[in-house]
Amino acid sequence: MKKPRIGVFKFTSCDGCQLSILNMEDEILDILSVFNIAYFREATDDPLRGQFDISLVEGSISTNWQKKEIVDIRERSRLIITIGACATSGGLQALRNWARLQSYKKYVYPSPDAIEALSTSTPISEHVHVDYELWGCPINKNALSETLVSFLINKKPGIPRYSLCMDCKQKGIPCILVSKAEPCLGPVTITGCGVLCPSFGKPCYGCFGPKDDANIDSILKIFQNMGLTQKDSVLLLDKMNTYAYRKARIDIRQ
Amino acid sequence: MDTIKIKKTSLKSIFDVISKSHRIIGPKIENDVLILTEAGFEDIPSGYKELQKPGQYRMTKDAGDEIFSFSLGPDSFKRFFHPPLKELFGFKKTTKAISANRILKKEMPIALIGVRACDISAIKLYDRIFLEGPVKDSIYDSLRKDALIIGVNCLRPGDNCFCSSMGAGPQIKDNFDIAVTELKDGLIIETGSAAGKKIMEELPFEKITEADMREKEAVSENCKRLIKKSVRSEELPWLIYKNLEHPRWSDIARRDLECGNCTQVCPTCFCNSTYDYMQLSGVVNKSSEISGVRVMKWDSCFSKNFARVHGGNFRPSRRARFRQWMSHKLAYTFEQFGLTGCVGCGRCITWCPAGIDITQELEALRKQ
Amino acid sequence: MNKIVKIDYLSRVEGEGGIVIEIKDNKVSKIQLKIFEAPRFFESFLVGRPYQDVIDFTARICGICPVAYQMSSVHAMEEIFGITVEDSISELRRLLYTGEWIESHALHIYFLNGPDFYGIPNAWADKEYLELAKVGLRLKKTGNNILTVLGGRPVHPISVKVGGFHKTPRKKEIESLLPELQKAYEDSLAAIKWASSLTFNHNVWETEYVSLRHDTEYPMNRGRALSSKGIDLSMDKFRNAIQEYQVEYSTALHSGIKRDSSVSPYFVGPISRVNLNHDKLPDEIKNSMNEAGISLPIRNSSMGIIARAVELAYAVHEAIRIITKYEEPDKPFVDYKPQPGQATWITEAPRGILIHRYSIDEKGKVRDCAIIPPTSQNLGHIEKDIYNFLQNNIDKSADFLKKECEKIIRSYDPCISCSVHVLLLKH
Amino acid sequence: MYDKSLPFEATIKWIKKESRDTITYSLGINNKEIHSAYSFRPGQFNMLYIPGIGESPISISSSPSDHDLTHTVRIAGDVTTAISKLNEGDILGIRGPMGNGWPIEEIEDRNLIIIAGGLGIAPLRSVIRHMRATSKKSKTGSQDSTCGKGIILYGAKSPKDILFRDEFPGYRDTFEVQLTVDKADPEEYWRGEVGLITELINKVSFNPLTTVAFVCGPEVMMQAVTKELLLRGVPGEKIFITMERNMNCGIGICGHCFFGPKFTCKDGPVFRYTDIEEFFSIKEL
Ligand SMILES: Cc1cc2nc3c(=O)[nH]c(=O)nc-3n(C[C@H](O)[C@H](O)[C@H](O)COP(=O)(O)OP(=O)(O)OC[C@H]3O[C@@H](n4cnc5c(N)ncnc54)[C@H](O)[C@@H]3O)c2cc1C
Ligand code: SF4
Ligand code: SF4
Ligand code: SF4
Repeated sequence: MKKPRIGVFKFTSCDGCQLSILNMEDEILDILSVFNIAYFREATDDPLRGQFDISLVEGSISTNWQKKEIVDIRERSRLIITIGACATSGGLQALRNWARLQSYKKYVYPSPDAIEALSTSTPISEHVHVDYELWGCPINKNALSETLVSFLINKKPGIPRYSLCMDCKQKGIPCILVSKAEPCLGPVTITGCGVLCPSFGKPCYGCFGPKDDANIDSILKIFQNMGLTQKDSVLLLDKMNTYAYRKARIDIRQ
Repeated sequence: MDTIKIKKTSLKSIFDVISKSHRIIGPKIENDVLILTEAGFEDIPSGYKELQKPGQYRMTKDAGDEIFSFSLGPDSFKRFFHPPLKELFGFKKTTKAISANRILKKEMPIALIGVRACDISAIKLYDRIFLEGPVKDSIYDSLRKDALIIGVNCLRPGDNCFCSSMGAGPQIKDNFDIAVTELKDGLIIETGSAAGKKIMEELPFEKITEADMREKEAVSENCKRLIKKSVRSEELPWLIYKNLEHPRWSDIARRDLECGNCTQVCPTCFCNSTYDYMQLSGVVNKSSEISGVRVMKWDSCFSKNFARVHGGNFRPSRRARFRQWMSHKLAYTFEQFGLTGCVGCGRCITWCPAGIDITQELEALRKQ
Repeated sequence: MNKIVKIDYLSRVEGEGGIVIEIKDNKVSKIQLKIFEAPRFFESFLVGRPYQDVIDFTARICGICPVAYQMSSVHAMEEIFGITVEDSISELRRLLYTGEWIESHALHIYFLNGPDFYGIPNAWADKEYLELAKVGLRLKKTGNNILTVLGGRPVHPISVKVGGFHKTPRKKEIESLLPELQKAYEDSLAAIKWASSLTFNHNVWETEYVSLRHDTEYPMNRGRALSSKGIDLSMDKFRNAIQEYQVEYSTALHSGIKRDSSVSPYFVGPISRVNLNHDKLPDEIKNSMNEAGISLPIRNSSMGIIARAVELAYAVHEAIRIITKYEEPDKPFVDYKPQPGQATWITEAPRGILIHRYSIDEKGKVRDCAIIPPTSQNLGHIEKDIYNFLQNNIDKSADFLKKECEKIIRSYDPCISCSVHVLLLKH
Repeated sequence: MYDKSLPFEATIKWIKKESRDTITYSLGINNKEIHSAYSFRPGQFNMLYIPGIGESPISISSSPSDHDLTHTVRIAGDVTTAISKLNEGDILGIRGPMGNGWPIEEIEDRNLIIIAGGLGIAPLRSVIRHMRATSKKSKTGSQDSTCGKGIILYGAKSPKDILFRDEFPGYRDTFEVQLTVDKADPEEYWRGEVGLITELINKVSFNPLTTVAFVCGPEVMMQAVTKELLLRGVPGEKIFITMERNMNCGIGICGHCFFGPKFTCKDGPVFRYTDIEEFFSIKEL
């Protein structure tokens, strides 16, 4: 049987999610034995050629040429799986969506006109059909492994979409929101990271994005009851998944 | 039932006796929260007390030299009898055979120390669910069978407790091996099983007086008087059945985060999901052979996909999911198992980040 | 003779870039190192954010060296607030950094740069090389495991906090890393030997090496900025001694050292660090270097892989040292009060010095900031390196030149995603 | 007894394609002891298991008196698709039987009316075949078979979607059979009815007061049918319907299949209408 071809693509991002593939030290040889990694700039010289069974896409769309390129990738791919917050929800750089681009450019570059960038950073799914999304900044390698296993045996990946709190409680981690009144995004965030922050005594800052039906308005109210200003409580959501949390907030109002 | 009295200082000997045959799980403070874990006598957070409000929990130390001054943290026995993640069986499939092997680990049985009346009621329900259903859950059985339940009668209620309304406390009535009541100058030890009696026989006891027995009864009476919250349980389950379309459900849905915290801390919530877990190495070794494990993981009726079937979802709205939870607690369980599905421990109130209070929501259902 | 050498997409580097070279009449007329990594405007959206966000945000500039960003930013904040952390905390931070150095260097040595010396497109293309790659995986994993124990995960670890850590590891937990570190140490000494046995192009020219230098230790989180041409400045002053300039063909800013009226490129990274700090390496590693015939200073800029192997061994050695004498600190962090102010801090990222400067207002929010990643400091240097190489090989075929230029670039382990996030020039 | 929480092996003996997306599998239980201990009632189901993918509840479509143990599966999602890829001789996992099954004892001397929509015929086929088998027996035994002639009303999307189509002529000896389709295929000769199954109810004659009805199909269809039956005067106590819910454990310990206070898996899937009447109309329960 021919090995399924995998392509790894990058748009606007930090490369951390691609690196998470190379960080699967225990699995990478297994992956290579069943898949053909046919395109992966960060690790191999193989040129872009042909069709892909799975395209793993990192990064958000933030320039004009990327808009064209993602369409090309879609045409070459049986499945597009986005990896990470950038590709799945626009990433940290989506903060520009709520700012004035020109002032952003000016701030960073002395000759801003030479910089080509859209005023928005958007998830891949705003541009082409996406078959499956892996959340996280960065993605969790177990989730990627589950996704690849699922592809091989033909099922939907079994990745839960409920809140981080569920796993937080199951692991027996004391709730920092309730017991310390620190603003934790756990209740509106999908599980998947392994409950990292709360297990370090740190409130979740939402790097896995909103869970199903996340009740954003309610959590903001809770934060405000704890003494945060309206503005500061919204800042808590405006991080790596700012686009997705804001979208969830609109969705729930309907 | 036998009753003796021991010195407060002899409590340690209960630990010593039990630890010969059991792994002791007891209360301990970690990160300012009361948890249940492998613990020793010295871990008992004597003198500590929790301040609890809807969505709030603070540990304080102001209860003098009482041993069992504290009440309940987020953990309950369920973590130990029905673990959050359990391996049901390992599977292997080749073209011509399927095998499913369950390995019951032979570990030292556990002894739960400091179980309160509400949780003891919940254990009773769990036994019905997992042992007396159409199929006995052999994993639950293996963890539960030789476990010891060392109960403690509450000195004072937690701020969110309403066990008395649910008929689940504060006094321990049955389903225990040993029940401890803390008096001013000693501990009353009652036995509720042969195993409990055997332990008692090894304790250095003192004479018990009429006054001690009166004081013992007064402990629970006093505790009951201090309980702040209540529900009209005599109206259950009908209050729920009559109000399945009450507008209050939509109002709750606006506040409800659906994080599932309430279901995870609830000692009676048992919902779970089962799935096959495989690593890449379980698929790739020999192309026609696959292997992995089938696991059961705690889930919750708050998960959006919980009632999903192919082609639809029976509970797509948050309103419906919250209603499902509360109805199951306060109505359905009576019919399903003949026992209350809510033991009034108040954990769901404390650990709900949104501070949703089941007693108040129930009260709101009474009003049109 | 006229030639155009064009590499549309560089592979086996982090981020997206290419290069265009024009040769006219046997003279190099144009070198365009193209960075088309889309800009992310980090500095802009940091402005107005609470200072706590800076650590988590800047980490997202680079998935390969997030710890470097966390280290530069956390130290800058602590400098502003006047916080000194306990020794045990600084040691743990150093340990965290070794994790990143190990991971990043192993990745570069075995996966990005290594295949160049075997003429293969990737680390798994060749059965024999695959055995080396397996060593690389093992080493990478060790580095990642350090990061995971200390920070929860290798990419964007979550434990660093102003004043210390959110949580420090138990002694038992951290000691569990020792066996694999011992193995890694053996592997890394072998790596020094292997790396120095490779064949290199002769890329030697008079340049200026820049790194941190500290009195008592091989530089990571503290010290002064030193150069092989006599610069010895505090972090803050060094920041003012360099100047960035934008070139019209690139989204990245280049930087150089200001001297009189000219700005000249300088070189940061493992070669510079080894050259300026080899006296701080443990004797065992010095011996291994001698045995492998490494002569100091390393003047051939293609020999980055050797310097990385040396540092790989050093990082493993250092990790073992820190873990062995680790005592759990009483408190994972010190208490502090945020104060307005500004500071520059420099730490040694795997690829070289990473400069952060912040100014914080009364509300604890970022007033402005500047970040100068190592790769953008090296860009000018890379171009000059290529220029020199081409001048010496001008008669070779375009194909050959293309391959070799790619190799030169790769030997810097450039991080192009980082390089787009560059500084604010004072308004 | 064997442990119903562990799947056991079953070998596919034969496969029959019933329609575009529905396939019948005959399964043989491999383990001898389980094989002889295994017995079921019409209307019960098994959890079919494909290791690595998961389990699905699938009704037993054969009757206890049949030689073969069959399941009729419609390809829906992951598990059912995986089942559809299996061949004769392949092995799958099975747990069961689960659920209460149809209350055969309620039929006694009553008229039985079977109303099925789509795939709902699968668990009812078990009843049909059971009734035929027992009535045949009683015919040879004593002369006065107490069973009156039953009625089968069956609706499908189109003639092509009618399952077990070749079997219905045979059933006419014990049952009056009426088939209907939502839409007739122009290419195919179709003699049966076209229209909703509720309309069929009015076209057959039976004494509602002495009737017992077994209904299975999509939930909307069952809602409509029950309403119609009640209108006709069939007592609610004698209407039995099946509920479909997500099923995970099949043995009453996972909480997925609640329908109000009922566990669909162990209290159902067959319910007496009056037992669940109060919940039947509540949305999203
Ligand atoms: C009592 C009962 C009897 C049934 N009898 C039959 C039958 O005879 N023939 C037939 O083809 N179908 C029957 N079904 C429906 C069948 O179970 C679903 O179509 C099937 O589970 C879909 O699984 P899937 O993995 O293919 O779909 P997916 O959508 O991939 O579902 C994944 C998982 O979700 C759960 N699930 C999804 N849909 C359902 C559902 N409708 N009911 C219960 N769990 C579900 C299962 O655990 C399943 O493994 C019956 C359902 C019930 C409740
Ligand atoms: S999601 Fe996070 S880790 Fe992944 S590429 Fe984007 S910034 Fe990097
Ligand atoms: S700490 Fe955060 S994630 Fe954990 S239970 Fe509390 S709110 Fe949820
Ligand atoms: S706890 Fe939240 S912020 Fe932290 S790693 Fe997990 S998802 Fe990300």
